[in-house]
Amino acid sequence: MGLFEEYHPLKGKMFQILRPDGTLSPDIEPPFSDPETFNLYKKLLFIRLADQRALMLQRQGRMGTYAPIWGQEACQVGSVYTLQKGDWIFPAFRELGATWMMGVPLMNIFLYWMGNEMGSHAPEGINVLPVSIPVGTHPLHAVGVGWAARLKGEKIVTIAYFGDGATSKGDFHEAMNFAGVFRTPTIFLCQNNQFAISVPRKMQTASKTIAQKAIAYGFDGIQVDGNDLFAVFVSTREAVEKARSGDGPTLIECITYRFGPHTTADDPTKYRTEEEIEPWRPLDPLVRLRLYLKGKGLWDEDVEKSLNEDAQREIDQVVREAESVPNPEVEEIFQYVFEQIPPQLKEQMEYLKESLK
Amino acid sequence: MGLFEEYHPLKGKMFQILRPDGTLSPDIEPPFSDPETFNLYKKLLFIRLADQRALMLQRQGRMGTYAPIWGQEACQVGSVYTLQKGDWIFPAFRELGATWMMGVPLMNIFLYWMGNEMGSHAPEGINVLPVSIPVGTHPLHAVGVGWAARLKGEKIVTIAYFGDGATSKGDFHEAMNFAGVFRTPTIFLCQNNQFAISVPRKMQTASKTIAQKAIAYGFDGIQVDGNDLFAVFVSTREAVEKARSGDGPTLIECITYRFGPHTTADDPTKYRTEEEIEPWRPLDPLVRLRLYLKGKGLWDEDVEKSLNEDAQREIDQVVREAESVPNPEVEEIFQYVFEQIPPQLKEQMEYLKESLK
Amino acid sequence: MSKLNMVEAINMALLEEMERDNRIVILGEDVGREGGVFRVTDGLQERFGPERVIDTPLAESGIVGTAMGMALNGLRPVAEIQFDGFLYPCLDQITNHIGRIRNRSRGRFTCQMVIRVPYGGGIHAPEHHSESPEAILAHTPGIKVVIPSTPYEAKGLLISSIRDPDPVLFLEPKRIYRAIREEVPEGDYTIPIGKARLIKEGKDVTVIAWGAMVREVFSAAEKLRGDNIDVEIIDLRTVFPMDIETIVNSIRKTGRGVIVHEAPKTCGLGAEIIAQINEKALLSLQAPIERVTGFDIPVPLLKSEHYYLPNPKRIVMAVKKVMSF
Amino acid sequence: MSKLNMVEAINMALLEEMERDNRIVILGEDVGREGGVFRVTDGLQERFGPERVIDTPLAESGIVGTAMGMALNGLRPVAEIQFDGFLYPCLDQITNHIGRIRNRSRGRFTCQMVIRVPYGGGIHAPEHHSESPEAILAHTPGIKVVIPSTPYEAKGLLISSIRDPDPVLFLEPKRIYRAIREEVPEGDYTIPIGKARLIKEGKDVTVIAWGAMVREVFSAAEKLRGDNIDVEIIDLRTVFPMDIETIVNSIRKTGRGVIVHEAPKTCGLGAEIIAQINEKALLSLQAPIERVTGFDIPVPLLKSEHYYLPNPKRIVMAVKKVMSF
Ligand SMILES: Cc1ncc(C[n+]2csc(CCOP(=O)(O)OP(=O)(O)O)c2C)c(N)n1
Ligand SMILES: Cc1ncc(C[n+]2csc(CCOP(=O)(O)OP(=O)(O)O)c2C)c(N)n1
Ligand SMILES: [Mg+2]
Ligand SMILES: [Mg+2]
Repeated sequence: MGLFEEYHPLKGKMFQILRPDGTLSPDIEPPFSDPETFNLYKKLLFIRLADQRALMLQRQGRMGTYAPIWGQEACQVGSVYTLQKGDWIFPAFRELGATWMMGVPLMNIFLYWMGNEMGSHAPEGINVLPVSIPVGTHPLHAVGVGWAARLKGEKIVTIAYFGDGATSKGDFHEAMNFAGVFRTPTIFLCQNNQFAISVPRKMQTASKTIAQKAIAYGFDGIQVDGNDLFAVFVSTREAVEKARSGDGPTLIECITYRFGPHTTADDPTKYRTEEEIEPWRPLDPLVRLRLYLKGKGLWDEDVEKSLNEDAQREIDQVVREAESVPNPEVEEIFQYVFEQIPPQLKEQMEYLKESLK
Repeated sequence: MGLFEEYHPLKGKMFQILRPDGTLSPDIEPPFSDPETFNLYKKLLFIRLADQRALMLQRQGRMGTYAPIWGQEACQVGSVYTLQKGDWIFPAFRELGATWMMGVPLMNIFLYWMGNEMGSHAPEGINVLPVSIPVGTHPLHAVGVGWAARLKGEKIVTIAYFGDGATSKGDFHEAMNFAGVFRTPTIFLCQNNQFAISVPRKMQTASKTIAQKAIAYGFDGIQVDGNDLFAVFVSTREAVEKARSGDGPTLIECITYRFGPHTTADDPTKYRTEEEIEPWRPLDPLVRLRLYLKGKGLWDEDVEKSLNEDAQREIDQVVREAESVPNPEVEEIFQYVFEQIPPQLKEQMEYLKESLK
Repeated sequence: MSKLNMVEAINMALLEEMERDNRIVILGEDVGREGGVFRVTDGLQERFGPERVIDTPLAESGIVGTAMGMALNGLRPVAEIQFDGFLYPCLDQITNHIGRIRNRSRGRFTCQMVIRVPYGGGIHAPEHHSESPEAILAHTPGIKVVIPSTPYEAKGLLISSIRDPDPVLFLEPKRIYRAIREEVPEGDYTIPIGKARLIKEGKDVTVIAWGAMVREVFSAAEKLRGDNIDVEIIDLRTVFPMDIETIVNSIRKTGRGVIVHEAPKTCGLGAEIIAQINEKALLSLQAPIERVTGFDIPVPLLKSEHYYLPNPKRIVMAVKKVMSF
Repeated sequence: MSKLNMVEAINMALLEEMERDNRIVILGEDVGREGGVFRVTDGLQERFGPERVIDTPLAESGIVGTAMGMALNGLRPVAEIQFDGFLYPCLDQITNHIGRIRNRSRGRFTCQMVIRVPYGGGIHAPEHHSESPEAILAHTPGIKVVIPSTPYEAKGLLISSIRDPDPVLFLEPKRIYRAIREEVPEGDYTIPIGKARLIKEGKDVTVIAWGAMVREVFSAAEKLRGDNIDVEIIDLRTVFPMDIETIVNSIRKTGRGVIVHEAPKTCGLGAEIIAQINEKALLSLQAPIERVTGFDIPVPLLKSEHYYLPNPKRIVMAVKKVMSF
């Protein structure tokens, strides 16, 4: 029995490998060697620290509104780690981790959140779309890119990242349905972080799981522990292999929790209490992986401290670079709307330049 | 075990009472007495003849584009027959039968298709919305009306009629999701007539049934034989009772077949062969009910002839009336846009009147 | 009487109207428990309960489409779309149903509802949080479009909108949600829909604006006073139906005009105002009407947003241009 | 060279381009097996197979949203929206993504695609089948909007649109799909996007139209010749970017103008054209520019449609009005 059959959404089981106490579920091998696991832990940590830094920069007025990923690191690292060169991802707005894992420099990511569109220009060859603010709209693009790949005979896969709230949108439905009909190599990766701003998961939809929504479109869905790096990786790998071999899309519901505010503009005390958060704390993806690595003798406070220092140094450097990028010239806002600036726009640009004198 | 449990969509069973040969499924009682059945047959027949007449009038240039319901009569009669005064229906554009069953005069219906908006003014107290052309958009209104009823403490139900194609639309998804979350007293009645214009059902979605789409929203779905008046009635009655007692929405997939063209503007030979249609002919809802009534000694060719003549006479009269309605005055197109005509519109109206002199 | 900002004034209007009329319900994303991302509906769920102040799933077409259904069945929904950029998913329901159901049914079904939308730029927000869709809405038959420019105005116009028998799009200039405080009386008062407000008389040039731009015009007028240019300021208030009379009367008097809006220039509301002036007061014109507007580009992110937004400097330039024509 | 109608000309353009460039795919409702409800894509699925001429599920946002994805990955999709009234569900994808992805990514991702839409009234169709959304599209940054008025024009403009590096909305005046036949050469030719067509020179008055209205203007001009009024006719061809130069030059010459469009008057494209003339040629105007347009109401059903649509009689009236001002 394949993974998706074993964890058919109506069976009510969540796929988990690494248990909260840092031990493994019985009869399941970890997908990574110890050095590889350690290496991935480093990435989780780096992402967490970069995320914290972004929050701090925002608080200091050095960055615009920012959407922190605190708690969702494993969803992003575990899923992107299954990809190959040439694959594509389609982030929503809470995907610093996934974006960076794909190879977009942190400097780009920070630049974007500082309010400079140039940050969204991913390096050539790295197929990461810019942040997509309108909730639930970008999975269609992931389907379209995957579909084009099929038509061209490219063996790539696409992952669309979105939240529990996004599943309520009409565009999510249309994307899922097209993916099912045209068997596109698309992974719908839902980070169910229990909230859409203030609206809790259970008020978002009456379906017991988000995974079972896949049944409406005739393809596989699975609920996995999104704070378990191993489970996210293994289930995504399965979906990616399936997609790459032409067997169509998969919906993966990662159960996770947003520890931080929705964005830096949000005050979560308006809609949730500390007590509600408490049970989630021990499920923290980093905590859990630390326990696992500690059990292997690969982690202790000293290791953590030195990883921390390395990461902070790297992040310091990125912040310096991002902050030294000069503000955009006025031409820039006109220059990329079309391949060539049409006469009206040119006129408007000239007028604006004049007015700035 | 309740009906919806017994026919859970993933069990792959279609609910049927009246078999194609006119006999009943074992162990199921017919829901109607013989006189009642006969009476309902009369309604099916009247609808079929009215539908044919509309087609003919269109061919003669006496009516605009028309969407025939030929083959779908049982879906509409069986479902509306479960309703009470105060309930609402939300037709798409292929619901002459449901609309008339609710008590909207055929004269209104013909007037509308002749291109006069006044036909869409249902009599007071009859809660039938006008034809809704944009596919899949009106189930939201059915949900909203039902939701308002809940909030007001009214015990009414709403039925939204739509096709297999409509299930692909984002608005269908949003309607289903809202209905699930707010447990609105809404029946989603899908007439799966195997086509959305030229696109066959199997290309519309990869899910095996449409009924199973309900799983994505946490409420019941059921697939029923839409050409079986009894099955449509019984399943809708179940859903209506459930809705009326506050237990939320149901999706009913009626398996049926559109024997006619999509609309009078359509040429179905472009996309389907006679051979494809053939197997559906014996499943015709009228044919089947005739066999049943014949078995009871209630139907023969003479009965049919006389029913036919009565109906045609009534329809003749309706056509005469509809055709004697004078064409709308110019004011009419401005008068109903707002409760009071705003100055701009008044100016435009005066100008138009001037130009018509 | 207390000095309120616009958020508080709108909140007061909602609260008072909901007490007066129990058919009114509020629905939208985060409007309940959270009290709205701008706190416009703060406290209302506590007061009226979750059946009248409803947190919905994240689906804008669903919000306005079900709200229309509620209106069909006699409720008076006030739907909130969280930000202007998320109005686009509703345009189908608004254009094809909400604005048409009265006409389609020849008056049998009507749709008394309000859609509130915080709109416009200037808050350093992410993409899609700074849009000005008023011209698109004005081009859409069957809906009214109202835009307040101060707290007092907001309360009176919202009450009128809620009581209006037709669907009203109520666009709230989020940039000045908290920027202006003024006296806002408790209790009932209405401001008629379809009437512009002549804020300041002046003899030299008419400047027309709405929403957050009115304040920019004020600053510009201050500056222009130093140059001895006497500006007449009109706050349009209602985008549709437009108060053409007030505009034309003013232009007949001053002979010169400037229109200020944040939306892209091409096919913005400014064009319609000019067309109306062309039609009704061409011979009064001493100079071409100037438009000070956003550009035909997406509103830039925060580092470049200042390039985009009309500001007093550009308004002064335009006024001087029409004065020296 | 054969005489073709517009349906055949568009079909020919699609066929030739698809042969030339195998990145082009067609997708939409009923475009494949059925060949389109207007037969515009007739025979193309037979020729190119169901992977290049694709029948999609019934979901307009899905069609344009996945088409955008295809374009991101190097295909050149030509999406069809079956009727104008069903463009509204796509406006979110068009406004918030398709028109923005180049700008948002500072050129890293682009979106070379065409969205074809049969548009406009006059075919006695049901509700939502007679809409003219060009002004809304012109107000939307990042997209081009093209409208042909004859078969020859349709072929050349569609080829240009398909080859254009930016997203193009291609609105096809369905009313004249089969009403005009003219010589349409086989093989490659393009008509530049952004250039209007001066169809007929005249000295008295400029009449500007596009799509199906061009033919109405012709009839009117015929009639006006009898009154010794010499009409200059401009076919706008591209709604955005608009060829303001051609318009302004003509108005400078004639001093009078009439604009004709089917869309509702308020905030229609006519307003923008007037605003441009106001800005660039006010002093040349001998009379207010007149607009002959649809009204601010839903397009009526067939019994009343004739009230709505601009016709030669109304155009003649308007021309006479500007001539006698
Ligand atoms: C279409 C749309 N509507 C509303 C918003 C405002 N908004 C931003 S994020 C958000 C909640 C999203 O919830 P979810 O999809 O669960 O993602 P999460 O924020 O939890 O990562 C909302 C309502 C938006 N960006 N887009
Ligand atoms: C939003 C929208 N897109 C396209 C159309 C054109 N159209 C009219 S009916 C139809 C097919 C509808 O199929 P289905 O929902 O199965 O209903 P049926 O016609 O079979 O009753 C299409 C594509 C439309 N009316 N609305
Ligand atoms: Mg969430
Ligand atoms: Mg169908």
